[in-house]
Amino acid sequence: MGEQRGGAMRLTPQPGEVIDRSATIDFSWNGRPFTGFAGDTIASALAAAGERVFSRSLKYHRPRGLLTASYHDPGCMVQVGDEPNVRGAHRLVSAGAAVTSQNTWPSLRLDLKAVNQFAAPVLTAGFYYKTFMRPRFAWPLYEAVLRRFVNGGRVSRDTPPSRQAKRFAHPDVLVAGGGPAGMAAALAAARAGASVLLVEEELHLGGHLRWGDEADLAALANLGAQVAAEPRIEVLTDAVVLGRYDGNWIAVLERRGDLGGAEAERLVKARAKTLVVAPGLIERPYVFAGNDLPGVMLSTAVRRLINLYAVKPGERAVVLSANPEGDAAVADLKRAGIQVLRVEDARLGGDIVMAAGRAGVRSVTVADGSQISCDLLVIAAGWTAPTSLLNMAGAVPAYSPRAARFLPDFAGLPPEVLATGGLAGDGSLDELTGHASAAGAEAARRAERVGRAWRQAMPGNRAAAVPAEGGAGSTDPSDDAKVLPDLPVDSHPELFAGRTNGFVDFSEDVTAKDLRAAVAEGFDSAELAKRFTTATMGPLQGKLESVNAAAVVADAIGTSIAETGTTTWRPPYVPVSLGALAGPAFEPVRYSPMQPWHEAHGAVPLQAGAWIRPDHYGDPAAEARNVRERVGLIDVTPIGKLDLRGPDVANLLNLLYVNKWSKLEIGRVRYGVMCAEDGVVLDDGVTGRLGEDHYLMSTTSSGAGAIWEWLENWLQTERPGWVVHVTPVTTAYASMNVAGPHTRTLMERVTEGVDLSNEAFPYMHVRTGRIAGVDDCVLWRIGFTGELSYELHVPASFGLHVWETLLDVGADLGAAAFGVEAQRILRLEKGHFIVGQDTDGLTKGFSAGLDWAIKLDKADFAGKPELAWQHEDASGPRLVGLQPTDGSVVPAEASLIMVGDHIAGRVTSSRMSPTLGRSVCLAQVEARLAEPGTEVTVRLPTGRLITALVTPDLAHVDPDGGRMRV
Amino acid sequence: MPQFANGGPRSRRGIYPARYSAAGLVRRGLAHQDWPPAWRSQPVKPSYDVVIIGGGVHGLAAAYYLAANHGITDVAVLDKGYIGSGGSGRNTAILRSNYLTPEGVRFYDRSLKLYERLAADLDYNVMFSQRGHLTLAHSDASLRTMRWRAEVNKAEGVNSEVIGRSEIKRLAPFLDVSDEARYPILGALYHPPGGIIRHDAVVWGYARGAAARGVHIHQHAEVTGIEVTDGQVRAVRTTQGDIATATVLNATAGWSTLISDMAGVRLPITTFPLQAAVTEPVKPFLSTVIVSGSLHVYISQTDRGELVFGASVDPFTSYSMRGSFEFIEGLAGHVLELMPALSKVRLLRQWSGLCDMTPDYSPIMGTTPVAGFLVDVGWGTYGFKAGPVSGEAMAETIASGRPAEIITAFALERFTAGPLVGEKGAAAVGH
Amino acid sequence: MSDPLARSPIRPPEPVVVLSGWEVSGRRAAGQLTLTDCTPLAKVSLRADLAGPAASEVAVPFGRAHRNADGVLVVGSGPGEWLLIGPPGRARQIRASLDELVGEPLSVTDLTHGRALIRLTGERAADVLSAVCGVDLSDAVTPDGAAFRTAVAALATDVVRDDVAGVRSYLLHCERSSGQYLFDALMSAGRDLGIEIDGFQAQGF
Amino acid sequence: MILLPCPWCGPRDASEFGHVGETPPRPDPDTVTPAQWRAYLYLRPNSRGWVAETWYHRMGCRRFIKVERHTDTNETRQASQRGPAARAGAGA
Repeated sequence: MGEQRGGAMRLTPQPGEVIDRSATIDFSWNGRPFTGFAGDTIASALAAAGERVFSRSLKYHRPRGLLTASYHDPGCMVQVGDEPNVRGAHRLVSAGAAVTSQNTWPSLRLDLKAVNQFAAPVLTAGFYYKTFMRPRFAWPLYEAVLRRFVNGGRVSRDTPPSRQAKRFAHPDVLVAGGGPAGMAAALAAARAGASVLLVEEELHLGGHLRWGDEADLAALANLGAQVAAEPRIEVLTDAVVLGRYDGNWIAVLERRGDLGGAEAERLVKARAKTLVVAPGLIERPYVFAGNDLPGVMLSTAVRRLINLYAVKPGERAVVLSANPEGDAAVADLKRAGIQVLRVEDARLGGDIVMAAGRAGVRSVTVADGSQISCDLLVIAAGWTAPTSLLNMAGAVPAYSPRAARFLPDFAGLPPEVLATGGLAGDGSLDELTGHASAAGAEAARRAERVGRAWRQAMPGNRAAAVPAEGGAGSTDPSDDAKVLPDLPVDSHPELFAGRTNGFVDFSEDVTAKDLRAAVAEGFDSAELAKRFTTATMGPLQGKLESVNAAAVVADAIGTSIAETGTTTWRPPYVPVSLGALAGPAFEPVRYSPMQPWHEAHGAVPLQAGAWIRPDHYGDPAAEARNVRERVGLIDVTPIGKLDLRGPDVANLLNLLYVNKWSKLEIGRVRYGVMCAEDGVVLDDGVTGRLGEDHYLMSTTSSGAGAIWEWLENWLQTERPGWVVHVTPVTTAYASMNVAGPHTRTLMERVTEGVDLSNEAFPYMHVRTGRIAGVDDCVLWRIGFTGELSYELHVPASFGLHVWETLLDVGADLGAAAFGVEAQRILRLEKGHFIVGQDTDGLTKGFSAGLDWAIKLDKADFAGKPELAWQHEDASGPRLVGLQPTDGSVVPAEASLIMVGDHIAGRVTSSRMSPTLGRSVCLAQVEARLAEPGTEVTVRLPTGRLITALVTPDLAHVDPDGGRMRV
Repeated sequence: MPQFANGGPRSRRGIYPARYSAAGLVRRGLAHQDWPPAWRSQPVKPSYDVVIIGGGVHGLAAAYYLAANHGITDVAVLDKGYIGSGGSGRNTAILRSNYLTPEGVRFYDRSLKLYERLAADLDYNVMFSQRGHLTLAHSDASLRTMRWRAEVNKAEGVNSEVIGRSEIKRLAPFLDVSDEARYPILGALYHPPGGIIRHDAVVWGYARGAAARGVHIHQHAEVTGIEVTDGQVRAVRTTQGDIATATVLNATAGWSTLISDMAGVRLPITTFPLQAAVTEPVKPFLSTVIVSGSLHVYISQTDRGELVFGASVDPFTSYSMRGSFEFIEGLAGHVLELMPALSKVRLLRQWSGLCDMTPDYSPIMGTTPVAGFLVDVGWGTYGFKAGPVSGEAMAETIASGRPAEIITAFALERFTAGPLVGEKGAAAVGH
Repeated sequence: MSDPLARSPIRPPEPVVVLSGWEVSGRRAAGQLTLTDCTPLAKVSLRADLAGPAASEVAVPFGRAHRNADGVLVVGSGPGEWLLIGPPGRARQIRASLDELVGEPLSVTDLTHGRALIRLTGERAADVLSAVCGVDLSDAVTPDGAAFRTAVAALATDVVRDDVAGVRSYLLHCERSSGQYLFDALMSAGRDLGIEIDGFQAQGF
Repeated sequence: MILLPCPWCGPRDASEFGHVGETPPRPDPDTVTPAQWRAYLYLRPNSRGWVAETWYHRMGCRRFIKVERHTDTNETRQASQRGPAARAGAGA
């Protein structure tokens, strides 16, 4: 046969071929130009051009060619552009693709590391555990060499970020596998009224029918037409079920074989009411010397190449056949004009002893000892059941010696999972599709029951406002579940490892001999042998090699495959790109209404949880000074705000704050601290009483969400009798703190309906009124900064208007914005602690200096017992003010307080005070060091030791608080 | 204090069935001669001086040091599966000692020191790769915690320092240290002695060393009951027969409360799955261990080229080890937050282990109200790091009858008498 | 001192016009799949005993939404929790009508400025939403008039199926400061389907 | 993603909920001993098998609900009796 268009090995058109001969595609392979047809995979295009070697193996760098000619082919993992580890026998050729081989040095053809094969006797499994350890300091050098042998592609720092959208689906029935059984199951389910998602791993529906004979192709055409005509079926081809997770949560990966990388992959997450598992079977290799040589192929590989891609796999073939599929391969070979020199029929004792050759098969030794020279050895030794999804559903398949493969444990399957097709048994096409139709119909029936129960549980569909005791009824679909008939199981010769030593795991270069040696060393179980030899740990995850490995291990131990079992199938079923897995980043971000102003005025952003806040506008020290000397505005919108209403609010406040709340008058605000049940400081803030049964509570910004839940938790579970409505209003108000000596002057210019005089509106009081023309504003007179200040809570939509107005009318007073950093400085000067910075996960109330607040005479409050005991034994550290003797030194936060070698505390907050012109700190110290005037030693990060004095107050500036009461 | 049979420590030389070496590899390789078993399985004896429940790194190390340091060799190690089938074979094999509290730092530093000489001690290459460990800080708060840890570490003589972006970029060029990141990297705690190790090798090395000294290792022997009378342990019931003993060490993870319940000892532990995943191999590009507490992810690249990813425990308690899809979704998202260029790398396999979480993120070690029933439990997500020192300390505790000094902070009593261990002080995940 | 101007957390694309005191976009979409910032609509929350007198007065169960005589959309947004949505500027009126309810302690809170409100409309609206929302959006499970709170793009969001003239439409109601985030997430989820921004029209409600 | 049968909202993805777990009753703070109180803070049954536990439907109805879950398989079912669920304990 002469040179064919589309490659030397290209055959004349085949009835089932999937290539489009009218469209050629140019790409490069290791820098050389190649041409394929549309529909060609990278491997089929290269094979058509006569290429036989696609990669080098991990340890011995042996040449490797096509073995399965499918996605799972270990022989042709290639690099495409910046994408590593591309499945060359699945990925379609694309115009201009730069395809290169991996793990070759310096080149695929001449690979110097191939010398390793001669060291094979030494490089036995686990050899590295036994050497490279002396001298100890030499290991890093050895390690560097080992890392060179990594068998994988390259990543590039230039790869652009790529995160693909995902979608949720809610099919009644999800069918995993689009072969004849999967198609039949989908049709039956849809005709029973179910919505069906039909997922097929290959590029086309049809499974093995695609490379079958005329009858197969006719059956495929028929099934395909029916599926296409069924509106309730959504078909996903080149898509694969990655896993079946708890709750029948099915992850599906959609691929687009013509594209590369993450761009080509999207996730569908399906809450399937029932799952039908119909993946068919994977053809299993056979272990013998030379079984990894290019030219040794499985029967399905040969049939794919000939029938789908019209590629001639070789010229002169020897075949080992143990099943009808092997016999069919022989027919295909003959039809393709390939000489079949010998068919070894395993059913009649035929066998392959070994294959020989260098860059590919040159000769094969068969059972009778005769040696046949050939360039193609076709293996049809049996099948592996891809039971991954069944294992994930909790059913452990059992080995059947008769079938020479594992079969599903139908009884162990949960009712929402069914299995059919070749995975479930053998039989004629009609028997298989018949079983599948029954499975599909049953799946639809069970799905209908589940769906009905779920719909009935929806509140909109419930009669009563309050769910009945026990809520909606059972969603267990197993009630009167029909049991499916069994499929026949044909007997099949048990062919795993032959009489010579060959590769069990092609990706990991693990031989039968390695496994036997592992067992001899004591690694006498499937899992231990796997871990020791790394068999089944490569990119195929055992799909080709696990059963052969189990067989070899069982033989070495002297037990049976059934007893040994295989290693666990772990998800995902096929590798999935991180880009597809990640999907778009859903990380909510929160902005205050004044954000546009902040951005326009050069605010340096600070991330505080989900909030983006202004850290400062250029000079935090100046911002702080402006507050002390004139008037400043800070955006404090993130402060948590909870609207509390109901007759029991006061009770709730008494229960959750450590201090007393029963006597808070209307129009007053009070500072409060909450502790958890273990006595540890949880949160703090002020709460104001706006009306008889109406309060507004503020929390820390970071604590807003947690405190809301904390309140609900107590109300719903501990005090269900109380009537309190908690409405989160954190962002209903734009909050701003106006602070500084000129504050009142400024506020008087914009406030209507509130007398701002100190007498009418004293410190720690609350009023509501109209600010800058905006009604329903809440004014709190409090002083976190230690200055005269009002905290304004303005209906959020008008926040920007009020903010700009204040700065506008206050310009002559020096009104200027200040950021979080300036506020940190101001509050530190004032000695106000920050929960989570000056306190930590172990700081109980008294350690935070809350002796004045904690009222142990209250009947009950959260954390009371722990605080009572802490009060008794005076345990735990103390929070103190600290003043370095040398005021020019600002100890880094977390600098340690040392007593000799003993750590006796740490600096929790530290800044240079613009007001005092010296450093000011807060610190947690052991109680014995807490006395005012105590001199302590602080160890700076540099190791330098300095001294500091414990101050009489936490406050460094205006300890008596005169400035904020004016 | 219990009495133990068998003589004092024996010299390590001569005990091993076969010394491992390159020369040995060549000799046996060319002679096509198998290595002798690293351990042998024997029938379960009716009684042992010490019964250790759990054939992971903790249990096997305890057995090894009982024999090697104290000459106590009438010891049985029981595992319901194969050795190393629990947390020891499921963790991400990261080692570090940069903890927050002095007691924690001292403890893990001792473990690291033992790990450094383990290959030589055990004549087994455990492939400890001290490639450095980076804990990233994405907020002022976590940066403050990193400084806190660094200061405590330095005070305890452990190499640990807060570094800035340029240094981070130099150590891990694939990291996105720009301001554009959703969670910008503000700095990191750099811990040069940290690294990764071959976890299975540690298990096998200890098993081989213990077996060589006479310890019996019983795999697939599940404990079904513990007999306690008059507040003293008498026997352990297993699927391979009953064992009379006066000393039992609970060195399990995942099932530690179930085992302790058998002895009538309640533990302040809840069990959570901890999941991990590995990618297909790619050529080496990452030489340090990367941890982000805020993003709950840690990343390292093995000598096989695989990226190993870990995270914090699952959001709810469970004994299920089937794993969840949302875990790998979130994981991938966080990995790409840190290293956006990895979007085309494919995740190959995910798995889970079980973690016993305590209220203060610290283990529970030592004696219990039941005489002869000792615990080495509550290891959360950091048990593997502590394997050697825990084995050493529990062996000393068993041999002397008194809790070893280095574990006194981890006593069970702290949950009733207080105080808790300060690791809770900054309850950020860090692995 | 300038007159107060109300602003939505979602920045309006040009052209920007002022409508009943709100800064909104005057943009008009040409296509059939649209996203509209409806934040200017009045939003009032009612909290009461889920089986008390107020509940029977309001007469909309948790999980359902329906328009009352004055054209106010009453949403059963939670157990003992209702959300009332009306035309811009009607908040006081709605509050007044609720304050009339007596016989038990109530919370009536004007959340007009505290929440963002977005409308997603089009035959393929469900395809957009199903990219960011895990709830089954089929007619069998969430028909027109269904109301549910769930995670939309990882954000707690009240979703109301509120078809417009027979065309599938969803109202999405979230806490104000995340409004821009939710809007952007829906825009990117709909990009492949050709989603367009349509400006707010008061009479459109 | 397991599915939790929320008695208020119907079945929902577990990611919408916060797990609170098995919750012991809160002792009387005035008569409690340290041992009893710390048992309430720290000791949980950590049961294996079907457990009745509390979840908070954070993204939905915002109720603390009771659900039964099998801690080996993560199967879930409606709790035999609806709340009030017991409290979360320290820190929530």
